[in-house]
Amino acid sequence: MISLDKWTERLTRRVARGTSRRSTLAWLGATITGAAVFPVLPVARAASGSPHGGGGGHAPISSGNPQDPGDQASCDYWRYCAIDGFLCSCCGGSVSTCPPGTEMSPITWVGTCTNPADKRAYVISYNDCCGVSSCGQCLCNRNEGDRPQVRPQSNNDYNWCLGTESSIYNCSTAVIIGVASE
Amino acid sequence: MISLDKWTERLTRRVARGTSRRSTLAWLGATITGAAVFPVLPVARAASGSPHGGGGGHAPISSGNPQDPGDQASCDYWRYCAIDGFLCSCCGGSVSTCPPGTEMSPITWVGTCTNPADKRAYVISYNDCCGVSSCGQCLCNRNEGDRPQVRPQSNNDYNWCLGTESSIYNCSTAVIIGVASE
Amino acid sequence: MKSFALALALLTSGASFVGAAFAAPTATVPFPKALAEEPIPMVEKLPAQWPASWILVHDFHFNSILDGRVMIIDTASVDRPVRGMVRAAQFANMLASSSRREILTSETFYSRLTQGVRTDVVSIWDMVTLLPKGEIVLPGGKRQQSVTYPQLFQFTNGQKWALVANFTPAQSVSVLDLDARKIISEIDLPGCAQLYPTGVRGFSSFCADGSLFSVALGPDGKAVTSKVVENVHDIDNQPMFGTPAWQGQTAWFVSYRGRIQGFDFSGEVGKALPGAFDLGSAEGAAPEWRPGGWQVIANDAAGKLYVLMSPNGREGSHKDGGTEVWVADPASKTRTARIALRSVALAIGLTKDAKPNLIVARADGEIDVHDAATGAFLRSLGKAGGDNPILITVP
Amino acid sequence: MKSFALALALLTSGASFVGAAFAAPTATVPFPKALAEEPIPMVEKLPAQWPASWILVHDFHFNSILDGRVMIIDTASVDRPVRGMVRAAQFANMLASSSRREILTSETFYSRLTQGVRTDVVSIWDMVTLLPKGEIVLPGGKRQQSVTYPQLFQFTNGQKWALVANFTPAQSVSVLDLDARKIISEIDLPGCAQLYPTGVRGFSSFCADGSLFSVALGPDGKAVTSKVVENVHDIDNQPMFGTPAWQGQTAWFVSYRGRIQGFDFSGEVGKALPGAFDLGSAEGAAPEWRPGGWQVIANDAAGKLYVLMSPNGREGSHKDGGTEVWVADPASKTRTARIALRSVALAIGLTKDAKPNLIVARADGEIDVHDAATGAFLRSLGKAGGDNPILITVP
Repeated sequence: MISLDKWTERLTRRVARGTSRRSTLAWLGATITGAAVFPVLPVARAASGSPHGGGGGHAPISSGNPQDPGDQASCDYWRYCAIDGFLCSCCGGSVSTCPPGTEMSPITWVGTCTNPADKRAYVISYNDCCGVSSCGQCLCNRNEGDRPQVRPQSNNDYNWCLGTESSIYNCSTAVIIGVASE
Repeated sequence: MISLDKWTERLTRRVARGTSRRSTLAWLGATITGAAVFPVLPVARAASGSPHGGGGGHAPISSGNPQDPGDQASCDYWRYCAIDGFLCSCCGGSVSTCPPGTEMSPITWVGTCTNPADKRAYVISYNDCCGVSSCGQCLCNRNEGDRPQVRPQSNNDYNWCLGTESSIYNCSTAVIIGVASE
Repeated sequence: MKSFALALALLTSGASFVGAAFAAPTATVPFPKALAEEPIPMVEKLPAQWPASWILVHDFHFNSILDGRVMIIDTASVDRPVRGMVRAAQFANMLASSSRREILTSETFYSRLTQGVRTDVVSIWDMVTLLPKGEIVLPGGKRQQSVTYPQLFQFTNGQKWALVANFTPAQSVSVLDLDARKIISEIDLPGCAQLYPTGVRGFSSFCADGSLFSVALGPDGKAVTSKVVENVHDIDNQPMFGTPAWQGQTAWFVSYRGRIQGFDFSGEVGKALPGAFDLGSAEGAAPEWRPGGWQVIANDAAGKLYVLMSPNGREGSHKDGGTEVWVADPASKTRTARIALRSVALAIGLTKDAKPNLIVARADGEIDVHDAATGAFLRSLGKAGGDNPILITVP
Repeated sequence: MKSFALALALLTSGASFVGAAFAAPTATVPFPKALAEEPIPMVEKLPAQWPASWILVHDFHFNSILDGRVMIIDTASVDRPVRGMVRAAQFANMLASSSRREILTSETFYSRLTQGVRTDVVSIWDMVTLLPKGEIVLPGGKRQQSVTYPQLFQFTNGQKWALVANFTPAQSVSVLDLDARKIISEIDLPGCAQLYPTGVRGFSSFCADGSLFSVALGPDGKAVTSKVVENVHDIDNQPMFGTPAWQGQTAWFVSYRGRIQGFDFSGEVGKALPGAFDLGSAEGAAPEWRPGGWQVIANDAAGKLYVLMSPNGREGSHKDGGTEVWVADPASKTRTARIALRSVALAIGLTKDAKPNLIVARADGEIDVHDAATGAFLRSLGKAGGDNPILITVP
């Protein structure tokens, strides 16, 4: 059981690199609230419907790890429960890395998605990749836990290419940064 | 019967407005050669096929004049026998005018298309409209009489937004500037 | 250059007579005179007063967000729906003013398209020529960039001023004097978002703690008074879509669960109107009907409310788009009609004429026009709204 | 900003434990350890030496020409075909050099995206990081803008220099020293177009009178000698596609009517090779088979030629795209095979490995991979080439 303090402290440390104190603090605030406001929801089956985009008929991408199941090129993939944008998995990056030539945004917003394999609620950081124009591949929009812009750290409509050299948006990742509880 | 000299002289006069002497001369050169290199061709029926684009299911636009028949929102329309780009008819302009907010290029290339109603061979000037980004409506590409770039005035691959304040391409017109012969 | 052009002329003037030789004889045709030459150059203008059937549709242009556009559309015209387009670059916002005869776009540019020096600008476009009239540069690179919300860029002070939302994520508001072409003040807005013009000169914003924060501005654009009204927004259980339907200075909001709540922004302090009401339920839903889309609530001149509804309402469905439009009367607090759409839609709007039409921007990019009174489908305008039409503005 | 962030943290840190309370117990699940946290930030790099299966596809991006791109694609990977993208703004051209480990794009920018001050630039990108390494500004706003042709931007002098075609419509060539990051000379080219690197240091161009014009450059980039070879190009009756297939410094061109003509650009003066030959006819055409598409001829490492063919060949069909690829042996001057494609295609290319694959960019934007030897379809890479893939480059 990681205490919240320890966890946010580690986050701060990890993110501090290459980011201003200001955005680190904002990100810290975002992280805590982000983790807080999400009731833990099952990944909606309906999420495969066109309203969320369909990945544009992209061939499936598997993690190869039974504990991380599903197609990382599909809007249905468990980590994408609140993603909004092009999947970096289809753009030269991966579910947790940015494509070459881009810069990963240090500040972002955070969702909580349940892993159907281990039933844990993971805190997912939707870091945007910035400095290259719209990737155009695998557009998805899912909004479980998404709230109005009055709660920035819970809203996926902001362009989270903030604190980066360029605010031009290329694609979105879905990085595991912790477990909501153990 | 208009003599070629008279005709090009009139063109020069008309185009001179708002264009540099340099582009006027170029345009004059282009016009003469343009008119020259085109054998008079029937509008190919096959031109309706997807290779030329289909106007994106746009509702038909009629001139209302039986002597100027056909759908001005369709790549099949007789004046478009060598057009390459978005039809201004679908973009807020018309077959012979640019949409508001754009600037019509003074220098362009010229094709010869046969009017199926009066069987005359008209000299068509494909002036581009410039200064606004791609219109996105009614993309067409027909190439009757199109020749390699070694003959600029007979090639529709150049961005003819030349001599305009901005070279950004919005759409293409198909203006009657004369009759190849009477 | 000159010699080149003349060379070409000489090179081919001979050949041109060969070209002429190909021409068909005209004696046999029924049209004695050839079609007239057409003047060059020729550029269209728009009418000084746009007809009531004209709207503006924001194409977010996901495949090139930095090249977003606003399409100007005549909803009465099937064959010429597109009347022009205006640049709306990089998560831009747009304002249209019939009295100023101007369209304003708040935009962001980079010196190398995607990289280099950032410049934020409010661009001012003439509504007749659609040509740029001027711009106001916004220093600091802080203009808020989001999927376009109308309430990030608003008029106040009788359209003499504009308010621009900033987000770095530090939140603030820049106050612009449009005629002086300059920023006259900036107001910090920690923890609050979206701008609802309030009173004669001011605005309100919703805040993260569920309160409403109202600011009154002085003649110099600086804050004179401000007031917080607590607990007007249950963000967890009844979150409201940020974009309301405006009836004068009354704004009608709808929540993710379909509750209608009015706010009065006519005074110096925004106030929640008593008597929120629910749109209710209906058959044919799994699990339930909820508002869904990007611009889900609109109203007609008579004040009737129209809400875009999804039959698959659940947590997270609020941007999925809707298949019906429900009509409600805020006076009687009752639902008066249901309008079935032809396809999933993301945004709705209503023309302001006496016999209003319901304009529907579909998820597939098509624009449909319905009779607002009967709900009957009238016409499709095809892809006149561009690739991703997400907002409808009726000027 | 600081106070805001901390405020939020305080505001909700209590609530976060409520959030935790929702979490499912983990004692019952088969995975004792949770998935590990992943490092932030993390950005991919490309291998120093790209595999032979990697290509570059130019997405012309018609719906936003000012935002064109080059997609980097692994043709061996079905699940991860896209490896990255590089900016190619406004009728851009692209060069890739394995020896320089650089991608070069010649681009045009405006200070307000569509309007304002124009800047032409050659941008230099690192092939491993895809980050910009530098740029060379091209003054005068004369860089030629066309639907992308490879021969408008070429290397010479052992890839130490680049040649940029200019068109205003005055035609000229700018010679760039890539390491010194500067323009070293400009050569007028009245009446001639497209650049074919010639000899050690120089280029040739085809001219409007059907001749070939060759220029040899000195160490300073200035023209030393030039030579005109007359009547190598029958523009009216056998016009050649401007983009040839390169076998070393031999360029194989195909005409609109399917005649193959080789040119030797290894010496100081470009020369037409004797023995042009026709691809011949075949059944199933109406009216006849002709080359059709944007990049219609390519070759494999063994020197076999591949030509994209349309069954609806006629005047004006040369950009309509093709449904078959015909294979020809320039040595025996015979057609050796016909490969049926799955859909109309606009561009073809071949990987350079021993067992080459035929890469096909379809008019609908899909990228197909065929076995070049058997013609068999191997795999689809979906829309990896973006909206409008029109050129395939095998580095």
